Amino acid sequence: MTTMTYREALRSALRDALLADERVFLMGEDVGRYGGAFAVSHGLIDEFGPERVRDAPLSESAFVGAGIGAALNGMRPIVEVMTVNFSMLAMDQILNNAATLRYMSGGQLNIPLVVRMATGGGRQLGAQHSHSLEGWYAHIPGITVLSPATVADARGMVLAAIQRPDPVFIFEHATLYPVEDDIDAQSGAVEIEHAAVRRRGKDVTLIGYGASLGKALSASTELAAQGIEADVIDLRVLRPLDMDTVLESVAKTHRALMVDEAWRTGSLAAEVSAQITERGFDYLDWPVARVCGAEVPAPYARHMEDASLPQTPAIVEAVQEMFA
Amino acid sequence: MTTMTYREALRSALRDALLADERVFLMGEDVGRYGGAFAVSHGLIDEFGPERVRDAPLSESAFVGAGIGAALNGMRPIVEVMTVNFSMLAMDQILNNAATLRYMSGGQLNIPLVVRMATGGGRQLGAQHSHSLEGWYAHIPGITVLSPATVADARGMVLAAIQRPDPVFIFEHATLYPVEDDIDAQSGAVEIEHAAVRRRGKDVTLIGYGASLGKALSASTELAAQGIEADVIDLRVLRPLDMDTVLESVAKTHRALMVDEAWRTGSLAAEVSAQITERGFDYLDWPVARVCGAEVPAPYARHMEDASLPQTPAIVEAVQEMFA
Amino acid sequence: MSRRKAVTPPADTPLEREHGIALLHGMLRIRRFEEKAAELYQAGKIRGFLHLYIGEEAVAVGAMGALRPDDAIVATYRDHGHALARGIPAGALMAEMYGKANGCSRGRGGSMHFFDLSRRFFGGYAIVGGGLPIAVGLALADKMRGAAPITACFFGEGAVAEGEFHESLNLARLWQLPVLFLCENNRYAMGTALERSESVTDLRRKAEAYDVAAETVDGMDVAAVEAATRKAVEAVRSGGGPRLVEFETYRFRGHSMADPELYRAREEVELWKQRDPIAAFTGRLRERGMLSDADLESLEAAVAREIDDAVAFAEAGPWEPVEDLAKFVMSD
Amino acid sequence: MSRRKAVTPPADTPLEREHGIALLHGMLRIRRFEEKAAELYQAGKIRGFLHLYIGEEAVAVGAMGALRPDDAIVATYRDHGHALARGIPAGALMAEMYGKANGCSRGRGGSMHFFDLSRRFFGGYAIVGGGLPIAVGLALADKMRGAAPITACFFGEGAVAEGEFHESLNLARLWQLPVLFLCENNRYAMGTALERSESVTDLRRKAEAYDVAAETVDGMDVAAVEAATRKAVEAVRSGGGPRLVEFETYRFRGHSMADPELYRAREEVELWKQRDPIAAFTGRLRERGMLSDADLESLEAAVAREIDDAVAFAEAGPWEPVEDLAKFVMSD
Ligand SMILES: Cc1ncc(C[n+]2csc(CCOP(=O)(O)OP(=O)(O)O)c2C)c(N)n1
Ligand SMILES: Cc1ncc(C[n+]2csc(CCOP(=O)(O)OP(=O)(O)O)c2C)c(N)n1
Ligand SMILES: [Mg+2]
Ligand SMILES: [Mg+2]
Repeated sequence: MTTMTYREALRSALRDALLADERVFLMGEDVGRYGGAFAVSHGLIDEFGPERVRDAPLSESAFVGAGIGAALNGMRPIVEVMTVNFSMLAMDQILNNAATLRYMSGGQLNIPLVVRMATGGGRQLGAQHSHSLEGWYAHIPGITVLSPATVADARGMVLAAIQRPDPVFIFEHATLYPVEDDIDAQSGAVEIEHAAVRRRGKDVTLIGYGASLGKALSASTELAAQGIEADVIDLRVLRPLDMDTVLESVAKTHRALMVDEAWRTGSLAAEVSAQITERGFDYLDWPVARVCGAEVPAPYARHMEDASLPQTPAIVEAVQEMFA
Repeated sequence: MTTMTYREALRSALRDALLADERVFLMGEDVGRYGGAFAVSHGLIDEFGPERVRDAPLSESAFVGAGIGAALNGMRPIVEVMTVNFSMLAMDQILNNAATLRYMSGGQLNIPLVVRMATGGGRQLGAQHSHSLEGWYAHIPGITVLSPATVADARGMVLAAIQRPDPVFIFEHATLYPVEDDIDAQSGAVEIEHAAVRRRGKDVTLIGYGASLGKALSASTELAAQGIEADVIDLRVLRPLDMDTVLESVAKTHRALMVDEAWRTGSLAAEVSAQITERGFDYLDWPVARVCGAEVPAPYARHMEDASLPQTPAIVEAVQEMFA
Repeated sequence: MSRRKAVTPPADTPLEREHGIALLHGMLRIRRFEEKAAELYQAGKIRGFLHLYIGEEAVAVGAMGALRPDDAIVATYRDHGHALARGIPAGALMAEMYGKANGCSRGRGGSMHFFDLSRRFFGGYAIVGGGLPIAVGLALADKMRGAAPITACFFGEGAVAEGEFHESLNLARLWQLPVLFLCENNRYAMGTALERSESVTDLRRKAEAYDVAAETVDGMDVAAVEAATRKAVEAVRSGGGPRLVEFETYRFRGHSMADPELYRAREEVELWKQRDPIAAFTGRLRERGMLSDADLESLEAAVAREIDDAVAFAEAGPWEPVEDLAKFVMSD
Repeated sequence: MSRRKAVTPPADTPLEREHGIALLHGMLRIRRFEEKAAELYQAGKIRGFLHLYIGEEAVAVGAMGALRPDDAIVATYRDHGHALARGIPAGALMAEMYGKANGCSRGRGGSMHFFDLSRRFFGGYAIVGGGLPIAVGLALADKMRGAAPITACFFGEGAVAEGEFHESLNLARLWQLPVLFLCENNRYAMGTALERSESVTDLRRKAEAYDVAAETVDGMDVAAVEAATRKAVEAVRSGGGPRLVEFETYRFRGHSMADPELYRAREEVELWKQRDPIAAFTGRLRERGMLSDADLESLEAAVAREIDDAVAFAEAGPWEPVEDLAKFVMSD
């Protein structure tokens, strides 16, 4: 076991992928000479050269599309879109090409493409740089959507994604990059089919992913002090959702709450809530609760942004209400 | 009262808006000389000239952005994006500019912009031309999202939207354009705050919007023949949702089902379901049901596309199950 | 007819009889195939959007003739001509338009989305401009592997206004990728004339902004198309980076079957029809004594048989079982 | 320093003393304001992203001097210079970066999103290229009303690769709109040098592809910037359609406060610093006998006071009440 940051875990996985397979290459804005906007690919250009760690111009649509094309033609591109905020410029390529070509071609084509991007708010970057739009991606058939919340998943999910024959989108919450944890530096791909229970309890099911997992966990600690034991579930895979794991927990706890940084209306939390009710109505002693982002463009000021994002006290309060 | 198609109702509203206010102009691909891809603006260029019925090049991002800019600077643009499928190319302008500028500027700017687009499947146009993505739009704070399902709303919603100080997005289901109905040709703006109960019943609440309203209504007729009386609600306004009207109905019926053409995971139907459960848990005798689009890129073949979209029999069946 | 630009005069390649007949045959196949498709559309056998290529046949036939089987092709929603010229059997295409399981995309694509991986036909793209980045990526893969194939990317002049054109041409030249951009300038994007969609209508000037060599060719002359494309293909294949060829052409029919054609004068269409690429090339072959009435008859007969067979193949094809609706969303 | 292109030689406008001092004052305000901002960032008073304009002051000051109060301005996330040069009070800007309610965007925007409608400052845009279509629309409104104002749109050379650059320039020229595109070519987009982002690095050739007249100006020479902008503004205002001016400049600091600057040599930075626009212009005024030591001291003192006042204004400013979180999402 070694200690690594989430950032380093990603980097080690990218490096291993580049070492293991000649067809793998990285492409994106500033992945090379700059070292990556979040320093994830720092140093890789020196080791693998500018062909395989390929700086792209500010042309999101073209380089994401080029990733799709290269994947169609035998390569294994790992494209970095820097942040989800800029991925709107590539949304046409993602929605209309990456997600459809296999289907539209009657199964002839396939696209072993990995797209990574940072997501989320909490860094006072304002309304254009703080989106949590992975929920939109989770709506799209034809792609897999991952959200590593731990250092182990950061490494293992990249290694798993690169083996997939179809497009995989990895959302890295920008506040997680500096987080440290112990990890087996040689560990390989992790499974990317299931949610994970990160803490076991019997009274309530807290569901999160990415950075909201941490908030759910810290709420669970506070709740435990009050005698409420929470199951804490890390969704991990946002598409396809592993609702079995969630429902198994709710069958036991009879209460569920999802934490989601995204705007509440139309959030992934809505889907999770709807599915819990559809499949687990009789388990429920209380309606599924959601603690989500406020429905405002992200404000810059610290106190305003804090108020716009789900915070631990709000989670604790919502759970307390269930037991009032 | 005169009889008009949905298409004509839209056209009459556009014409009235152009006549009433010099600041109003239409802009989009083929709105002028071609007469509109769906013939909605047919003839308007002859009456108002190419400056006010302005054909734009294939540049969705630029002309949607230009609509925002013109609205910022005192005009009242009505932009047509032809179909929601192409609006992905303008998503950055919509999400990051139209929806944020008022907020980011601390209330200094406002954007009286109307954007119209066709949406939906059912016309065998395949995976790139059949999206139902209005649910994504309904996720975005800072904009209003409308979905006229009737001839009267087609006209009245355009007239209402043009009076708004903030961006309004109007989604016109492409299968509705030829639908006829009686309408007062002089009727003005309709209110755009509430859902409408389109049929009254006591046993179950069916919720739809746009083209799915028609499917809910035809299901309700079949159900009535079986002795099940449905309240049928037309959401009309997809953002902000009028859940009061929905909950009032569910308080009476104790059962609800939403029909939504969009892919099920992450659909607007998920949000409606989650909110009904959150606010009306104690009303419910049965979990809120959803009849949604299958999670596949839209296939071309008729029988396959039919199977991928919500159809009346599936709605009837889902309701029957609630009473089994 | 609007004023014509100076186009590169056709290289006067000596035309072999056999080759000439093959070119004519290629164009006739497209023409008759589409005439039949239009008929079947009226009859409700084909649905969705149908974009006819009639009038533009010289472009697909001439250009495709200059490409190798291992080159990659990217086309648009107006893809019947490209698919036929590439050698996808007419039956598989007709069946696709019927929505049958024996269609080239198993009925999932329809007219706008023909695919045939075995022929490296990477599909018809229906979002205008959406195929260009894909082509760049296909070429990037070849370049990174040091492989010889190039990628040919067809698109309409309307696509030139899209941001993806700009981004793709820049990327292709910046990375010196083996892509051949083939612009089918039929003067209209739906009802929008080039003059109303571009401030600069000479598209070579666009290409220059990326340092991509470009030329404009008479797209109604199949031999000129072939010669120009061949030259460009050679330059691209030999590592010279991307090139662009613009073909001046015209669609004789509406944009799609729904087009009321309010935006152009009947006279303009008639003038262009006088330059019908098939009639013109037929005349040329005749003049040179390479084509007899009997030759033409037997060509037409062969084409008619091929189309009949294609329709029969489509009619006889099975429907994809509805249970397979979700098949191919992802790999198994 | 990389090879320099031929730039339009500065028009030799006679420089009035008062005006010269005003230009210098304008640049000094930006420099000192940003030095203070960097300090406050380290101190944690300012958060989020902070993109310094240091080294590029001549561009904002020279260009803004050529514009009228009723002209519209569109800027980028690197907008301190533009905002100050436009006359937004330093206090309102500093308070904005503090996130205070007396900030120019009520604390909702931060450093990247300054706004001041009263000065027709339509904001800093943080999606690269995202401001260009907005500028086109602002200008379209003026043109449709027959109004005299023009719109000036600042953007970095990195934005040129984005599709929105292409779409916006075309639209502006196609519709002959009164937009002035002002490209701040500081040679890098984050860590990506222009040579690695454009196949053609002479950006005038890009503009030509839309028939937009363009010139390149030494962006380290405030008088040259002003003269060139004035000429372009006149052309645009008189109905000549859009123009583009490229300013060759350089940022002396990292892209943002987080930049490790791995992508450029320290020597390159040092060479450019020798062309510091403030030092250069100070020297020029001195040479001409227009600036004494005392003048400079009193300028610096005035600027220092202004910055102190700005910080005090920001420090004293109230926090927007959290209950107003949703205020301004929509109009009431
Ligand atoms: C991004 C996008 N916008 C709009 C459309 C609708 N549309 C389909 S074809 C077309 C015109 C394209 O013209 P051009 O590129 O010249 O090709 P042509 O049809 O003439 O072959 C338009 C506007 C689309 N498919 N995609
Ligand atoms: C669409 C988009 N992609 C990426 C980014 C991240 N980013 C912010 S600034 C920048 C570089 C922009 O360079 P340039 O346009 O030259 O402006 P400069 O910073 O040099 O002033 C990048 C890549 C962004 N903000 N928007
Ligand atoms: Mg065309
Ligand atoms: Mg730059």
